[in-house]
Amino acid sequence: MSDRLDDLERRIDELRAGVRTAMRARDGARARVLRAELRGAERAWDALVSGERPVKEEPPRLVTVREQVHQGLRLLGAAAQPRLIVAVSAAFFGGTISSSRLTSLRRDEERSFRSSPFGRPYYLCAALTDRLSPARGLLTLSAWPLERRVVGPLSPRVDFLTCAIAVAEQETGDERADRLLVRMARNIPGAADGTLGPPHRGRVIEAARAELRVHADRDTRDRAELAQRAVAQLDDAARLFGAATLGTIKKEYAT
Amino acid sequence: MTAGPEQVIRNVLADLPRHRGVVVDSPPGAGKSTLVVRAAAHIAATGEPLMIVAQTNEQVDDLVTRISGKHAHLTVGRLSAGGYVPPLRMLELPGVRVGTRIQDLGDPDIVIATADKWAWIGGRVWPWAIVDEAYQMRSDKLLRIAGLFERALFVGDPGQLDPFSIVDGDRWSGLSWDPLQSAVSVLLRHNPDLPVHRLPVSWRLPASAAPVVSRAFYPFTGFRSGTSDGDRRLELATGGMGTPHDRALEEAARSGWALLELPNRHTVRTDAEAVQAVALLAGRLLQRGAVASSEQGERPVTADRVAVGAAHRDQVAAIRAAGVPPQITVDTANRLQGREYDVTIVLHPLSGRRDATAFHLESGRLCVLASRHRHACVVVARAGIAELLDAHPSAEPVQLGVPVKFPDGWEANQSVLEHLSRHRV
Amino acid sequence: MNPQHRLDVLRGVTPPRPHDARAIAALAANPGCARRALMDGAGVDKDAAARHLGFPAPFGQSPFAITRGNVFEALVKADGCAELLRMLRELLGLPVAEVAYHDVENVGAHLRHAHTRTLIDRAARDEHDAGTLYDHPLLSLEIAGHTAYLEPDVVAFQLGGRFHIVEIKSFAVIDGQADPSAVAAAARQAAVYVLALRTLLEELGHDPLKVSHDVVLVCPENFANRPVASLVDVRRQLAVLRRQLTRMSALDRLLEGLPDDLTFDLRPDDDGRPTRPVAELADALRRTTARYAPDCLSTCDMCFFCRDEARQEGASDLLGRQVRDELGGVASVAEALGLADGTRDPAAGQEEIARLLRNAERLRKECLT
Amino acid sequence: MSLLTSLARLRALDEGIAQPIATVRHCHLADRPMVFIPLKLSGEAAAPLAAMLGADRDRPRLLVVAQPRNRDLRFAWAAELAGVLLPYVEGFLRDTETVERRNADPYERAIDAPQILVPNRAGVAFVRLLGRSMRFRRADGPYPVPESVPLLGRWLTYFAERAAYPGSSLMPAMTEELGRHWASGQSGLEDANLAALLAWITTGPSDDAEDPLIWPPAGPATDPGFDAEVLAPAMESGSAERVTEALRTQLEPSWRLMWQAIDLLAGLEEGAGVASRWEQDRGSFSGMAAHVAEGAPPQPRRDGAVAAAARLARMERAQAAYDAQRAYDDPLVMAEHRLTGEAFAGEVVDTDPGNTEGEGRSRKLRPLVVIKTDDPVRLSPGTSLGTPQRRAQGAELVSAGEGLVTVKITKGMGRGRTAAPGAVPEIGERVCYTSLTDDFQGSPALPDAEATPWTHGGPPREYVPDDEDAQEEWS
Repeated sequence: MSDRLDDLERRIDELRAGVRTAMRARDGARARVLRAELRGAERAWDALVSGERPVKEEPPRLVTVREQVHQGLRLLGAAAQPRLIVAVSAAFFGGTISSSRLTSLRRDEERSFRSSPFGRPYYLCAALTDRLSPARGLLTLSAWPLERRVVGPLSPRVDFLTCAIAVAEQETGDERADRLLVRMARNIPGAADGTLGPPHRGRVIEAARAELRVHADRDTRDRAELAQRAVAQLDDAARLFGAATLGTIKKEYAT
Repeated sequence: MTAGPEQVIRNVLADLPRHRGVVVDSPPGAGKSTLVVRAAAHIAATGEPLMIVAQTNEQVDDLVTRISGKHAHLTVGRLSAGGYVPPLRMLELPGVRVGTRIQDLGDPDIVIATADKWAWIGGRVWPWAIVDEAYQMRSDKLLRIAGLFERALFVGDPGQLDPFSIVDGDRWSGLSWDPLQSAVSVLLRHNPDLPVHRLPVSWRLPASAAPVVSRAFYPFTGFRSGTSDGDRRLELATGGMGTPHDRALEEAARSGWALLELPNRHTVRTDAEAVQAVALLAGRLLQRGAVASSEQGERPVTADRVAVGAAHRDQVAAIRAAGVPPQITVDTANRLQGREYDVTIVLHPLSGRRDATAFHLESGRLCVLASRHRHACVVVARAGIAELLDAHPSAEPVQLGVPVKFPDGWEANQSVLEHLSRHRV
Repeated sequence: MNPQHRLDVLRGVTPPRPHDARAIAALAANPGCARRALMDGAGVDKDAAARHLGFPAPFGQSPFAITRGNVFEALVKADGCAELLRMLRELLGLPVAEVAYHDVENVGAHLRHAHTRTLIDRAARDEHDAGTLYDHPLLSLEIAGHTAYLEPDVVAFQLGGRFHIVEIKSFAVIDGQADPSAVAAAARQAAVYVLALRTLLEELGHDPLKVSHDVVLVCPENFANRPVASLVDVRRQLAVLRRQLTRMSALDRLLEGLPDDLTFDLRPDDDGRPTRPVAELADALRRTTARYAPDCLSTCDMCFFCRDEARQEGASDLLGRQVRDELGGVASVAEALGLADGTRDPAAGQEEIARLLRNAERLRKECLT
Repeated sequence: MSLLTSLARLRALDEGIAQPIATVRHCHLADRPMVFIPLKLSGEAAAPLAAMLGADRDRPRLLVVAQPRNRDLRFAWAAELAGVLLPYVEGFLRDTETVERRNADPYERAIDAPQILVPNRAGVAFVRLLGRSMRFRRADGPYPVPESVPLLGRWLTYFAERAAYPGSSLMPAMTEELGRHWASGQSGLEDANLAALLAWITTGPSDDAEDPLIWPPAGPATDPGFDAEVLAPAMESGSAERVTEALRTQLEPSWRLMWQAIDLLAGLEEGAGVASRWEQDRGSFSGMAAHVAEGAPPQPRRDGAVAAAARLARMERAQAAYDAQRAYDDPLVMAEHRLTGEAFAGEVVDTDPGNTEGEGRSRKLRPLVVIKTDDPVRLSPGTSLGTPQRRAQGAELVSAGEGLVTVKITKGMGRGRTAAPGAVPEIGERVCYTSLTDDFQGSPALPDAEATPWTHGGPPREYVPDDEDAQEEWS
C-alpha cells in the first residue's frame, strides 16, 4: 500500500507542477485537463490515507432556506442584505444558511410567482430602486407595504437603524446575537458605551431612534413618492421583483 | 498686504508672554539672527534670565558676538563642552564669560550653548528660552532640554535640510513625537494652537534670487527681497578672456545667476571636469577682482566672501584638492546651512548622475546651495539634468499619519533648473 | 504618418488594452524606459507579449487575497455603508443628517458613466440637497488618445462641500502604521481617480478643486475585521501623474528613428492564439531601448524579457540603479572589470572611474590574498 | 553599497559565482540555533498558515493551521508554537553569570542565549506581527486563549525588535546575513530570495531558484500558484492531512537551504568583535527575561516619546559601534573606508618615538609615525585616528600628501617619559589608521516618562492593558 501511496504522491506532485506551469503560461485548457486528473489522484490518496473520503457533517435541515430567510426578514422588518439576514437567522433561530445559498433565491421566487401568481402565502422579493428596478443585494417580503419595499437615498440608513432596533429588542443569551448587536451598535452614534461585552439594549434602541428622527421625514416622503410611482407604473410581478432596467431589457430581447 | 518685517518682529515680541511657545519661520537671510538678538534683549530687559539654544558651536559663537556687539550692557555666559576652544575675539568681549559649568558663568542675563551641551544641564529652570535653527534640530534633542525652560521662542528655516539618522526610524513614523522629526514639527503637532509667524523679507538674497528661491522652495508662504533690482551690483575689475568660465562669471555678475553647462555625460560623483570647472571659477573670480556694491557700500569680494558648495563630502575633498584658493570656504550643503557669502559656486547635486536618489532630490539640499549668496550664484552642471528628472521613477513609500512635506524635491529641482536654463553658458 | 497612427501600427490588429487606474498609476514606475512608454502608449498587452516571448511575468495574486479583498469591501459597504458612515463621521465630522446613498450601478452597466456625470453635476450644483455617498461610480480619463474607464470604490460628498475619493484596501493598519509601499500604491491609484473626477467637474463647468486632494483610505485595523479610515494627501502623486500623462501625449520623440512598419503585433489566430514567430517579435522589441532596473521585477510585465536582454549584453543595470550610477559612464560589466584589472585602457572621460576601480581592485586583491 | 562591493558584484556576475566581501564572520552563530520558517495566509496581516522549526536539522517540526480562518485553530497553532519555542528560550535562563556594574547593582546574565534564524527580512516582520497579535491576549475573560500564547507574543515581539538592533544576532535574517558576507552577481532586490542567493554562493546562478515549483519561496508569503492550485483545494477538501502535506512541500526545501546557509556561515572564522556584541545580546536577553519574571506588562503598542528617544540613541550608538567594529575586525571591510579616504594602510617608513609637545610640566610625549601609503587619504590634519593593530591607542593626523602620512600618537603609549615597548610601530611594519572609532561617549539623560515635557505632549497616560487589547478578533 505504501508503494501505491508513494506512486500517487509522485503523480500528484507532477500533476500539480503541470497545472501551475500551465497556469503561468495562461494555458487554461491544459490546466483544466490536468486539474481533473489531479483531483482524481488526490481523491485516491485521501481514500488510501484515511480509509474513506471525509464527509463534512451537516446538521439535519428542518427548516427550508426560504423559511429561514422569511423568519429573519420578519424579525428585521426592513429591507436587508443576505449577510445580515444570515447573521440574524443564526443568532435568533439557530439558522444554518450561508450567504451563497441566497443568491439564486430571488430568481426562484420570481419564476414561481410568474408560473402561478400569488400561489404562495409570501414571496421573498426585491427592494425597488428609484428607477423601480430591483436593488442589488437587498431582500424584502411580499407581505410588506410598498413604502417599506422601495429605497430612496436615505432608506439604506433608515433600514439599517430599523434593523438595529429590531435586533436590540430581542431577548437572548446567545453569543452570536451579542456579537451582531456589538457590530451594529458601533456604527450608531451614542449606541456603544465603550466597554467590552454586549452594549446596553435600551441604549442602542434610544440612539438608533434618535438618528431615525433626523432622517424620518425626508425618507418617508421619498418612499411615498416612489411607492406611488410603482403602483402607477408596474404590474404585479414587477411590483414584487422590480422593473427590468434598460440594460436587462436589451439583454432579454437579444436572447 | 502682508505685514512688513518690522511689524512681524513686533508681533512676535508681543506674542511672547501670551503663549507658551512662539514659532518664527525665517526664509534664507530674512533676519533670523537679528530677530534672535532683538528678542534676547527684549526678554533680558524684563529682568528675567534667558537661555539660548543653537545647534553648532559656530552658531553659538556667532550669537554671542552679535548680542554682545549690539547690547554691550548685557552679561552673556557661553557654556561649552570640555574640548571646546573659544575663539580669541570672543574672550575679549565685555560681559562675556566662557565655562563648562553653569556655576562658572556667574549669573549672567543670558546663557548660550548648543543643544548637545544643554542636554547635560539639569536642576534649574529658565523662565525663557530661544531655540535657534529649530528646524534643523531633531526632536529628541528638544525632548532632552525642554524641561529646562517654561516658555520659548523657536526660530528657524523650514526650507533647509531635515535632520536625519544613521538608523532606520520607520518604527516611529506617524507618531506625533517621532524622534527623527524636527523640533518644530513635534512641537506644533502637540501644540497646534501656537502662533507661527513668518519673516517676509530676505535681506540676503538679491532681487534676482528671492523670487526664484521663494517659488521653488517656499511655494505656499513665499517671501520677497529687501532690495530691488539695481541695488546690488557685482563688477569684475579686469576683463575676461572669453572662456566659458569667464563668460559664466560675467553672466552671474550681470544677472545674479549663471549655469556653466558641461557636455552631457554620466560620471562618477567626483567628476574631474566638473570639479576642475568649479575650482577654476573660484580662482578666476578672485583674479578678476570682483567688487560688490550694495546698500552696505562697496567692497571687494575677497576669498572669505566666497563659498563653494557640493552635495557629498568626497566632492568637497576633490574640489579642495583641485586648487581652490585656500581662504575660500568649500563645504557640503549640510555645513553651509545658515551661512552667508557674496558669491557662491555650486556643483549641482544632479550633475552627471544617471539616476536621482532621494538624497539628490531632497529639496532642502538644493535650497541651501541656492540661497547662500548676496550677489550671485554660479552653478556648474552637466547637461542632461532635465532628462534625468524626466526619467525619474516615482515609487516613494507613503507613511500613514505623516504630513506630506512640501515642496516636493522633484518640483523644486525642476523649477530651479528652468530658471537656470535662462542663464546658461 | 501621424503619431497616433504609428502607435496603432505598433500595436497591430488587437484593440488597445484599456488602462485601469492601476495601469495608469504604473506609468510612473519607470518613465525613462522607451520600450515601456511605447508599449503603454500604443495600448499593447504587455502581459500577452511577455508570455508569447517565453518570459511570463512573475506576478500573480493568491485567491485567498482576492477573496479577502472582496469580503472586506463588502463589509465596509454593508447596510447602507454603515461602517463607512461611522468612519467619515469620526474622521471628518460628517453631519449625522448626511446619509444619502446612491448606487450608480442601479442604472445598468452601459449607463453608469452618464449617470455618474448626472449625479456629480447635480451634487456640485446644489450641495444642500446632494447625496452623500456614490457607490460604483464610473469615471473616465483620456490616456494617449484613448478613453480609460475608471472605477473608484466610493465617492463621498458633503464633507465641507467637497468630494472625497474613498479607497478600500484590505491590507492592515496596525497600531496606526501600514505597509508604506502598499499605501503608496493606493495613493497613486486614488490620485488617478481624483484627477478623473476633477476633469469631470471641469468639463461640467464646476471648480475642479471641489475634489479634495485628501483621499479616504479604508483598511482593516489591527488584526480584526473592523475597518478604519485614514486621510492620505495625494498632492505629490497628482503632480507625478500629470507629468506622466503629458509625457504620454508626447511620444513622437520616441517614435523618431523607428521604421514605419515596426510592430509588436502578436498576429493572433481566430482563437486569439499568437502566431507571430517569437524571434521576430523579440527583434521588433529590441529595436526600442529598454531601461531595465531590478525594480522592474515588481512593476513591469516585460521584466524577465528585459532582464534576459541585459544579461546577454552584460549590462551593469542588472545590479541595480545604484551600482549603475556609481560606475559613472561605464555600462558594461566586462568594460568595468577590464578597467579594474587594467586590461583595458580607459576611454576619454573614463580616467576617474578607471582609477577608482583599479584602486578598489588593488584593495580587494590585497585583502583576499 | 560601496564601490568595493559593486566591484565584487561585477566580478561575481562575470565569474558566475558570488565573491566574498568579508574575511571573517560578523555575526554570532549559536551552538544550537533554532531555525524558524513561518508561512502566512495571503491577504491577511498575520494569519499563520504553518511553520517549520527546530534546533535539529534532521527533525524539523511542522505546525499547520488546517483552516487558517478559524480563530480557535490559529490559537491552538500558537499554543503549539509556544510549546516548542518557549522551552527553547527558557532553557537558556538556567546557567547565568554575575556581572558587576559601575554605579549599579550587579545582575545575572545568561551564559548563552537563544538564536532564532528566519529566512529573510519579511520573516522578521512577520514574527513582529505575530508577536503583536498575541501579546495582548488574555487567558481569562470573554476571548480566552491558551496561557502560553501571550507569553510567546512577548518573546516574539522581543526577538523581532532586537533584530532591528544593529549588530544583534538573536534573530538574524538569513539572506541579510549571507549578503553581508558574499556579493552575488544579481541585485540586492533579488538577493532577498534565499534559494537564488545560496545558488550564487555555492554552485552559481540558476533560474530554477526563481521557479516556485522547484524552489518554493522561503516565506512568509506563499506562491500564489500554490495557493490557487494546491492549498485552496486541499483546504476545501476538509482533509487536514492533505493541507499538512501540501504545506510540507513548501517548507522542506527552505528548511534544507537554511541549514546549508548555517554551514556556510559556520565555515567562516568569527570576527573579534562578535563575542562582545553577543555578550550584549545575552545581557539584553537576560534583561527581558527578568522583565517577564517580574510580571511587567507586555511591550506597548508604540514607543512613547521618551522611550522612542532612548531607543533611537541606543540604536545609533549600536550602529556606530557595529560599523567601526566590523572595519577593525575585517581588512576587507576596512578597505571600503580606505577606498573613500577615511582610512589608510601602508608601511611605516619613519618614526620619532621620543617626540614631545609643550614645555615644562605640560610637556607631553607625542611619538610621530610616518607611513607610506597608496591609499587616497581624505582626512584633514587634526582628525583623531584609531588603528586595528593597537586598539587601545589614539592618534591624530599631522599631515598627508604625496603618498606619505604623518600621525602622532596621543593615547595608549604608556605613561612614562618614553613610549612603552611595542607602542610605537617599527619601521617596516604594516599599519592601518582610520577616523572611524568606537569611542562611546555617554549620552545625556532623558527625562522620566512621567516628566515628558509639554513640547512632546506632556506626561503620557499610564498604560493599562484594556479590554480592547484582548478582544481583537483575528478576522
